[in-house]
Amino acid sequence: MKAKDYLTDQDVRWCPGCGDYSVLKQLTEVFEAIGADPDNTVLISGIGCSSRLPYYINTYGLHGLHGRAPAIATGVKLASPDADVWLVTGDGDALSIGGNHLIHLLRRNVNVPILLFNNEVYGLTKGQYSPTSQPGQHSRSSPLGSIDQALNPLTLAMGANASFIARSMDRSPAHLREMMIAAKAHHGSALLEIYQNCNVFNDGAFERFSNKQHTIDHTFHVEHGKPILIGKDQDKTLQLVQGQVEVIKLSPAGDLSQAWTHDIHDPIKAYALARMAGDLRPFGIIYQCERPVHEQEVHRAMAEQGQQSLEVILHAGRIWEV
Amino acid sequence: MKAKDYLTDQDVRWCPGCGDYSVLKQLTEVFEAIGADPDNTVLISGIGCSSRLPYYINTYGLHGLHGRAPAIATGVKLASPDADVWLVTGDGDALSIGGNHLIHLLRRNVNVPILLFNNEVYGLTKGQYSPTSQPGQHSRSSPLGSIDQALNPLTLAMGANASFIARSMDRSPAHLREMMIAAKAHHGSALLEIYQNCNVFNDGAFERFSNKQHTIDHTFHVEHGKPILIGKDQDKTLQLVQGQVEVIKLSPAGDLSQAWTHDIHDPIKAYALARMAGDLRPFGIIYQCERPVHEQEVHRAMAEQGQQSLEVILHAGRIWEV
Amino acid sequence: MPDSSHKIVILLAGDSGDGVQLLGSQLTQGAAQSGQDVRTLSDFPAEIRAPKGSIAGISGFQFQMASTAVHEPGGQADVLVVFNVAAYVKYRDQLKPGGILLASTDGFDKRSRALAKLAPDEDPLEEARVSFRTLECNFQTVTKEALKDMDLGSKAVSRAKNMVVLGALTWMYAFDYIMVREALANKFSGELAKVNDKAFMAGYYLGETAEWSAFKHVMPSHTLPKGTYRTLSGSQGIAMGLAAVAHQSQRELVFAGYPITPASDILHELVRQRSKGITTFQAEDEIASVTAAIGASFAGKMGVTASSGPGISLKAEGLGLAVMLELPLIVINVQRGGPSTGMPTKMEQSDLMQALHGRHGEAPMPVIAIKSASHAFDVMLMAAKYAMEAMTPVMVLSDAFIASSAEPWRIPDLSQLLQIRPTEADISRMPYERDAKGVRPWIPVGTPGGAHRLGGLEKQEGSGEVSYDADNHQALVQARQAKVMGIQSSYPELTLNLGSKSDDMLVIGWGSTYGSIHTATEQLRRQGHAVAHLHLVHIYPLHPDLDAVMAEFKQLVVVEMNQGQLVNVLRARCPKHMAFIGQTSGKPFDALSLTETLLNTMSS
Amino acid sequence: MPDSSHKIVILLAGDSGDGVQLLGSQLTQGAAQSGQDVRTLSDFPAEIRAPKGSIAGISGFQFQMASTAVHEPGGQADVLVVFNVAAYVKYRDQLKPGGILLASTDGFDKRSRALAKLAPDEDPLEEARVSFRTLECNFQTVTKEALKDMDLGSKAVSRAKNMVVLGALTWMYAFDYIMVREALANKFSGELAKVNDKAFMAGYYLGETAEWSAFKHVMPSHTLPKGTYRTLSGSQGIAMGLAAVAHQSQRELVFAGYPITPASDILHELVRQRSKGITTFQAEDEIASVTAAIGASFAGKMGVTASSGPGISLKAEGLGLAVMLELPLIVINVQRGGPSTGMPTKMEQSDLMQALHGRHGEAPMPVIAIKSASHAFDVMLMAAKYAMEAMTPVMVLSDAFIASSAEPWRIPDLSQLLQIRPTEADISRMPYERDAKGVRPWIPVGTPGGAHRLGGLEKQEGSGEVSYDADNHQALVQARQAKVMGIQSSYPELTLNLGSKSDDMLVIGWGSTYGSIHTATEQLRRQGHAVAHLHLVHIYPLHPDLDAVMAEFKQLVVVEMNQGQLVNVLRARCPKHMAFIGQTSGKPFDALSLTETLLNTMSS
Ligand SMILES: Cc1ncc(C[n+]2csc(CCOP(=O)(O)OP(=O)(O)O)c2C)c(N)n1
Ligand SMILES: Cc1ncc(C[n+]2csc(CCOP(=O)(O)OP(=O)(O)O)c2C)c(N)n1
Ligand code: SF4
Ligand code: SF4
Ligand SMILES: [Mg+2]
Ligand SMILES: [Mg+2]
Repeated sequence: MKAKDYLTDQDVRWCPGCGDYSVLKQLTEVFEAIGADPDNTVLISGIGCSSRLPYYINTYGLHGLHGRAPAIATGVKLASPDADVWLVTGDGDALSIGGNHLIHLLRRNVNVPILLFNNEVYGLTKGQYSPTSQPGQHSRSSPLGSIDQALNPLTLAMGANASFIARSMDRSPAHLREMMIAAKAHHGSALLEIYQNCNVFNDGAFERFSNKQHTIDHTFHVEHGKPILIGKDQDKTLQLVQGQVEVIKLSPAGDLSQAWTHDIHDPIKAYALARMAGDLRPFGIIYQCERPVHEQEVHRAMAEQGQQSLEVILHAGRIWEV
Repeated sequence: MKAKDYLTDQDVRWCPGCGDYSVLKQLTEVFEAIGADPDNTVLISGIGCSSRLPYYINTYGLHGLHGRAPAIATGVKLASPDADVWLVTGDGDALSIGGNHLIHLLRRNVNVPILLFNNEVYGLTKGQYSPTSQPGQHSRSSPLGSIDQALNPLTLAMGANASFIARSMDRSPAHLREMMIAAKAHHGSALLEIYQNCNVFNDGAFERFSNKQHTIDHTFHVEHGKPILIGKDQDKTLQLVQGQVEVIKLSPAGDLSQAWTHDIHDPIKAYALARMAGDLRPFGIIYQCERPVHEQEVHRAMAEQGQQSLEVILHAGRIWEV
Repeated sequence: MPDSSHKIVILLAGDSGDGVQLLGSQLTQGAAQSGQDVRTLSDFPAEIRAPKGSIAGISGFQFQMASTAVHEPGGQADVLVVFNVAAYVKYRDQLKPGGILLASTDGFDKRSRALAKLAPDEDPLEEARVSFRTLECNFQTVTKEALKDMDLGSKAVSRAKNMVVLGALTWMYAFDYIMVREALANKFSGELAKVNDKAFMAGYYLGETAEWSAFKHVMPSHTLPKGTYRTLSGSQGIAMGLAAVAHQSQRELVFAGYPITPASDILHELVRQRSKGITTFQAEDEIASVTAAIGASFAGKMGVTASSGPGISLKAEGLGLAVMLELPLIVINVQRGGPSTGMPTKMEQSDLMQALHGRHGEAPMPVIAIKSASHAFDVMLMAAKYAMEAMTPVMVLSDAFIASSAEPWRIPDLSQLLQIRPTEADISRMPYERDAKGVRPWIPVGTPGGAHRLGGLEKQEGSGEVSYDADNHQALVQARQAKVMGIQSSYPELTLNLGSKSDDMLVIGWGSTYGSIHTATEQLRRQGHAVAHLHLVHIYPLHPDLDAVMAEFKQLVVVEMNQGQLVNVLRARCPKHMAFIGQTSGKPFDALSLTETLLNTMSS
Repeated sequence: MPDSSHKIVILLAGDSGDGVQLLGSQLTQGAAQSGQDVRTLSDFPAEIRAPKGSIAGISGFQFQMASTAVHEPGGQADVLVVFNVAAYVKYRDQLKPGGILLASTDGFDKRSRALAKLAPDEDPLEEARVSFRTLECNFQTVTKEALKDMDLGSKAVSRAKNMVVLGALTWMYAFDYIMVREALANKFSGELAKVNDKAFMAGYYLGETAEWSAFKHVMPSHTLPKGTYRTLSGSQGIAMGLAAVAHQSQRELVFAGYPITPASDILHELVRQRSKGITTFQAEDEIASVTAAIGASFAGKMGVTASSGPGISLKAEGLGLAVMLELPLIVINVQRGGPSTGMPTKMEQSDLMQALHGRHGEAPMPVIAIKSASHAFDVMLMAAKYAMEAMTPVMVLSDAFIASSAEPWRIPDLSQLLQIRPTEADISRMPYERDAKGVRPWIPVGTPGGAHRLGGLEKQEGSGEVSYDADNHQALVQARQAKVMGIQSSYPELTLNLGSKSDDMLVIGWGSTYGSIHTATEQLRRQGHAVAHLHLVHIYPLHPDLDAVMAEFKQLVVVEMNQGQLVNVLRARCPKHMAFIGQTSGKPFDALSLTETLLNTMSS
C-alpha cells in the first residue's frame, strides 16, 4: 500500500498550516515503509486537535476520552496482544488530565508507540496554557502570562521507568519518520515527543528549534554510540558538571575522544539530556532498554497457571449430591 | 504543646503492630518540636489505612477522596496560603489513582510536605498488590504473583521536577522525625517516602532495610556535603558506571576523597540514587532545590495585576445610559 | 421607502476568518445602544479553523432586534448576510422566502464554489434572485478601494471586510453610527484602528451611493427602564455574578476549572475580569478542579467550579464528597449536546437528571437553572446564598446557548442585590451540630480553637466523628435531605411568567428554552388561547407551591431540549396527564413551530 | 429432648482474630450438605483489625437454616455464639428473649471486660442468665486440653477455638460430621489440618460430655430437587456467571477492575478461578478500568468492569462513551452505604437513580438487578446477552449483602444455560448501519477488511463519520434509545413472585430485599391477607407488561433500601397512589418488622 492509501476520505479538519498535517503525512509514509496492515493496525487517541488523527487514517481507530487513551490502548492490547496499536495524544491529553494513565502505561511497558504532539497549548479548546507551556505564556486562560512551571514529558517518562524515549519535530519530516519507525520497532512503550506548531494559538513556540537559521544553535541530534557534537562547526560537546549539562569546546579541536558519547542504555545520562529544557535541546532516541512487555507477561502467566473450563470451575471446592 | 496533646480522643484503628503507629507518633513529636499551631495546621489525606491519620491529630484535617489529596491540598493552599498544610497519603492513594494530581502538585511546587506511607500494598481494601509492589508479589489480587513492574515514587518525583525528595522508615523514629522536620522546613512540595510495614498484608516487605541485623548491608544514609559511605566498616562508596550505580571499595582504604560526596542540589546524581531500587537503598534527603512556590506566585501575580472592584467590573467596556 | 416593522431577525455567516462573530457583537451592541432589545445566537463551527470556504468551516451569528421586548434570537431570518457561497448554502433554508440576502459576491466566484463543493457551473445566486430580495456587492473590492492608500496586502484587506458590512448595516438600520465608531475606536488601537474605521465609514456611505435606500429600515426605539446598560453574555453574567457573590457575602472565592467547550469562557471571563476576592486556578483536570474547590471551601473561601458534559460526569465523586462534608460549593454545568463528547458546540438540556441523581448514594443537592444571560447574574447570587447559608453544594445549569447569547442588561444597583449571610464560624457548636435550620457551622482553617476533622465516611451526628451506627446513618441521610429542603424558605414567590391560573393550559419549561416558550405562549395568547407559561428556576427542591399551581390547570405541557427529563420528575408528583414536547437537535426551539406544536397539543 | 422447629437463626460473633467468618462458612456448608436451605449475612468491622476485644473490632456472621426454603438470613437470632464480651454487648439485642446464648467464658474475664469498656464489676453474663438460656464454656481451656500433645503457643490454641465451636454446633444440629471433617481436611494441610481436626472432634464430643443434650436440635431435611450442589456467594455467582458468559457466547472476556470494598471480591474470585477465556486486569483506577474494558470490547472481546460507590461515580464518563460507541460492556455496581465514602462495608440500594441517569446527555443503558447469590449467575448471562446482542453497555446492580451472602446452589446443566449470540462482524454493513433490531455490527480489530473508526463525537447514522447535523443527532438520540428498548423482546415473562392478580396489594421490590419481602409477604398471606410480591429484575427498560400488572392491584407498595428511588420511577408512569417503605440503615430489612409495616400500610 502507498502512503496515500492509508488516508480515509474524510476532510482533514485542522487549521491550515497546522503542524499536525506533517505528522499525519509522515505517519502514512511510515505505514507504507513498514507495510502496516490496516486490518491489524489500531490508532487510539484521546481528545484534542492531535487526537483527531485516527479519523484520517484508514485502519482501526478509536477517538476516545480526554486523557484515557493509554487505558483504552491497554485494554485493546490485553484483548489483542498481536495488534499493532499506536497511541496518539497531545500535551494536554497525555500530561494534564491523562498523566496518570500515561505513567502507568509506561511502567507496565505495554507495547505501543506513543505519538505525543506537544504544541505547548490546548488547541481544540481554543488556546489555554497547558502543562508544557512555558511560564509566562500568554493564552486565553492566562492573558497576563501563566505562572505554572512546565512539565517535561521526557523526564516524566524517565521517572516512570519508560523503556524508550525520543524527540522529534513536525518540521523535520525525515527525522520524524525515522523516529516513528524506531518507536514502532521498540519492544514496549515508546514515548515519542513531537514538537508541533499550533500556528493559531501558540505560533512559533518551537521556532528556535525548527527554523533553519537557528536550529543549529539550539538543537543537537543524538545517536547511539556516536559523539554528541554541537554547533555549526560541530566543535562543541556536552559535559556534566555538578548536575548541570554544560556545553564545552572540544579541546584539542576535533578530538572526538573528549566528546560525550551517546549511550541510549544509560538512564542517568538520558535523564540529564531529557532535563535540557532551555535553549539547547536534544533530538533523537534518548533512552532505550529492554523490559518485559505487559500484555505478553499477562498471557505468559495465564498460560503457565493454566486456565480452567467452566465445568471444572462450577464443580471446584465442596460440592454434594442431592 | 506536648506531643500527646496533638492526639485526638479517637481510638486509633490500625491493626496492632502496624507501622502507621510509629509515623503518627513521630508526627506528634515533630509537632511538639516545631511548635505546630493546631489552629493553623491542616492535614489532608486521601483514602487508605494511612489516610486515616488525620482523624487522630488534633488540628484541622480532611480525609478526602481516594487519590485526590494533592488537589484538595492545593485548594486549601490557594485559599489559605499561610496555613501549614501537610499531605498524608499511601502508595495506592498517591501513586495508583492519585498519580496525576501528585505530579502536578510537585511540578507546581505547592508548599506542602508529603508523607507518603509506602507499604507496597493496598492495606485498607485488604491486601491487593499496589503500584510499588515488587513483581511476583503474592496478594489477594495476585495469588500466583503479580506481573506488574513497580513504580518508583522518588524517580517519578524527579521526573515531575520535584523540589525535594527524601526517604525514611517507620522503624527509624529519630531519622523519620528529622526528615519530617526537613520536609516541613522546605519551601515547596516535599515528598517524603516512608517505608511502612503492613504487618497484616505485606509483613516484612522492608525487613532487610529495617532489621538491625541486615540494615547495614542494605541501607546507607545520605547527607549534603558528606561522603556516601557504605557497609559495616564504612569502607565502600558508590560510583556511576555507564548508567549504573556501583558499590566500590575506597582505595586506598579510608581515602574519603575517593568517595561520592552527596550533593542534594545535583539532580542527575539524585536521580541515580533514586533509581536504586534493589537491595541497597539510600535514606535521607536525596534532592532539594529552590523554585517558586505556586500559591505565592498566584497571589504575587494577582497583586501585580491589580484586582478590580465589583463596581468597576460591572461598568467595564461599553455601557450606555437610557 | 423605509420599512418599519418591529422585529427583525438578521443572520450573518462566513468563514471563521471573516470575523462574523465580531461583526455580530458590534452590530448588536450598536442596535442595543440605539434602543433595540436584542437576543443573539452564535453557531460556531466544530473545528478551530476548517478549510477555507468549506461548509464545515462556516460560522454563524444570528440576532433578533425589536422595538419591544424580545426573548429569543428568532427563528427564520429576515436578512441573511453571507461572505461566501458556502455560507449561503449552509443557511439559505433559514432565510424567509422574500427575505433580504446580502451577498459578498467575491465569495461566489468559481474557486469559492469549488471549495463549497458545488458543481463548476452552478451559480446559486441565480436561484437566490428568484426566492429572495438580493443585494449583491463585491465587498472585497469595496474594502480594497476604501483602504487603497494604506498599502495593505489582500489578506489584511479581506480581514477588514466585516467592518464594511458593519458600516453598511449600521446605515441600513439607522443605528447611531457615532457610537459604533466610538466602540471600534475603543476596541482597536494603532494601525488596525485606522483600517477598521476607514472600512466602517466606507460601508456606512455605501448604502447611499449604491442606492440601497429601498432596503433601509428605521427601527422605532424600545422604551427601556432608565439606567446604565451594557450587553451581557451568559458567560459574562456568570463571571460578574461571581464577583457580586464575593461582594455580597464578604467572602473570597476560589474558582477552579479545566478548559472545556462551552464552559471555558467562564474561566476566560474571570481571568480577564480580575475581580477583587476571586482567585482562579486552572487545574490538571475536572476532578482536581472540583476537589480543589472543596479544599478552598474547607479553608473558608467559597469554592466554585464549572464544566460541561464529560467534565461534569468526572466531578460526580467530588460532588458526593461535598454533600457529605456539608461544605458550600457551586458547580456550574454549561450543558452541551451529549452523550459522551457528543456535539461540544451545540446546546441541549439533557443533563437535568444527572444533576439530580448523578452521584452514588443519597446525595441531594439544590439544582438551579439559568434561563438567560442576565438571569445568570441573579442565579449566581442565589446559588451562593443557598451554598453558604445551608452548607451545601449547589448545581447551576446553564447551556451552550445561554453561554454565548447576548442581551442588553441594566447594570443593577449594588444596594439592591440579594443578601448573603454565610454560616458563622461558631466554634461553640460541634462540627456537625446543626442549628435550627439543620445547618452545621462553617469553621475556616485558622479559626482559633476551631480545629476539626471532616471526611467522606458517615459521621456521628453532632461530633462528626466516624460512625457506622445504623440509626445514626438513617438519621443523617434524612438530615442532609431535610437541610436541602430547607432552602425552599428562601425562595422567591412562584409566579407565572405569562398568563394566570384561570387559563386552561400551562406550559412548563426551564433553562434556555425560556425565550422560545415565552414567545410561543405570547403568540397563542394573542390568538386568543388560554395558555400560561411557568418557567422553573428551582429544579431541586421544586418550589413548594408548584404542585398547587399545576393542579389549577386542565392541561399541562412540559417543553425541554431533551427526551423527557423534568417531565418525568413532575409526573412522579402529579397524577394529571402531562404532555411532553422535546427536541435534541442541538438547536433552540423555533418559536414559530413551537407555537404550532403547542396548538396541536391543546386540541389533542 | 431434641427440639425440631423448622427454621433456626444462628448468629456467630467474635474478634476478627477469632475466625468467625471461617466458622460461619464451614458451618453453613455443613448445614447445606446436611439438607438445610441456608442464607447467610456477614457483618464485617469497618477496620482491618480494630483493637483486640473492642466492640468496633467485632465481626459477625448470621445465617438462617431451615428444612423448607428460606430467602433471607433471618431477623432476631435463636442462637447467639459469642467469643468474648464485646461480641455479646454488640449483639445481645439481636438475640430473641429466651434464645440460646453460647458464650466462651474465657472472653468474659476482667481484661476482656476492660477492653470492651465495661465497668470492672459489671458481669453481663448475670443479666444474660436471666434473659436467655445460656451455655457457658471456657473454649480456650477445652481447646488447650484438646491440643495439649501438640506443643502449641497460646495464640495458636486460641486460633483453633473456632474449630471446637464448629464441632460443638455440628453435633448440636446433628450435621453430617464426616462431611464437615472432610471439608476441613481439604481446606487445610500439614500441621494446621491436624490441629483443626483435633479441635473439631473435641468440640463434637463436647456436647455429649458436657451434657448439652437439652440443646440438641435435629433439623428435618429440606427436600431439594436432585442435582449436584455447592454453596455460592454473590461474588462467586458473578465470577462463575462470567465464566459461563465466555462459554455461552464463545467470546473471550477482559475483566478490568480496581480494588474497592465490597466489589473487590469479584476480582479476587476471578483471579482464583482462572477461567478459560477470561483475562483479568487490575488497573490504576476505575476510570482506567472502564476505559480498558471499552478498549477490549473494541478489540472484539467482551469488556467487563465492577466497582462500588465512589468507583462507580468515576466511571460515569466512560459509560457515556460506551453508549456512544455502541460497544458491549458490562459494569457491575456492588452497592454500599453512601453518599461519598459513606459506609463501605454496609449495604444500601441507593445507586438506582445513578444507574439510570448518572451520565451527561441522553445516555440510556439497560439496568438489571441481582436479587441473590444464585441469581447473580443468571443475571451475568442476561447482561452479556443484552450487551453483545444489542451492542450496548449494561449496568448490573448488586450490593454488599448479596456479595458476601451465601446459599446452596444447584450447579446448572450447561446445556440449559441462556443462549448468547454476539452481534456478527458483518463487514458488508457500514460501522453504524443498523440491522432490523437497530443494532450495528461488532467488528473486532483484526477482521480483514473491517477497519473503521469510532469516537465519542456524534456520528452520521450509517457511516459513523463525525456529524454535527441537527436532524441526524435527533434521529440518533432516538435510535440509541430504541435499540435499548429492543432488549425487552428477550425478556422472560413477568410473573409474580408470590400471589396472584386477584390479590389486593402488590409489594414491589428489587435487588437484595428479595428475601425479606418474600418472607414478609408469605407471612401476611399465611395470616390471610391478599398480598402479592413482584420483584423487578429489569429496572431499565422496565418490563413491557409491568404497567398492566400494576393496574390490576388496588394498592401498590414499593420497598427499597433507600429514600425512594424506584418508587419515583414507577410513580412517573402509573397514576395510582404508590406507598413507599424505605430504610437506609446499612442493614437488611428485618422480615418481621417489614411484615408489620406492610400491614400498617394495608390498613392505612
Ligand atoms: C473530560 C474532558 N475535559 C475537557 C475536555 C475539553 N478538551 C478537549 S481537548 C482539550 C485539550 C487538548 O489539548 P492537547 O491534548 O494538547 O491537544 P491539542 O488540541 O493541543 O492538539 C480539552 C481540555 C474534554 N473533551 N473532556
Ligand atoms: C475511588 C475509590 N476507589 C477505590 C477505593 C478503595 N480503596 C480505598 S483505600 C485503597 C487503597 C489504599 O492503598 P494505600 O494508599 O497504599 O493505603 P494503605 O491502606 O496501604 O495505607 C483503595 C483501593 C476508594 N475508597 N475510592
Ligand atoms: S488549533 Fe492549533 S493545533 Fe489545533 S488544528 Fe489549529 S493550528 Fe493545529
Ligand atoms: S492493613 Fe496493614 S497498613 Fe492497614 S492498619 Fe493493618 S497493618 Fe496497617
Ligand atoms: Mg496541545
Ligand atoms: Mg499502601
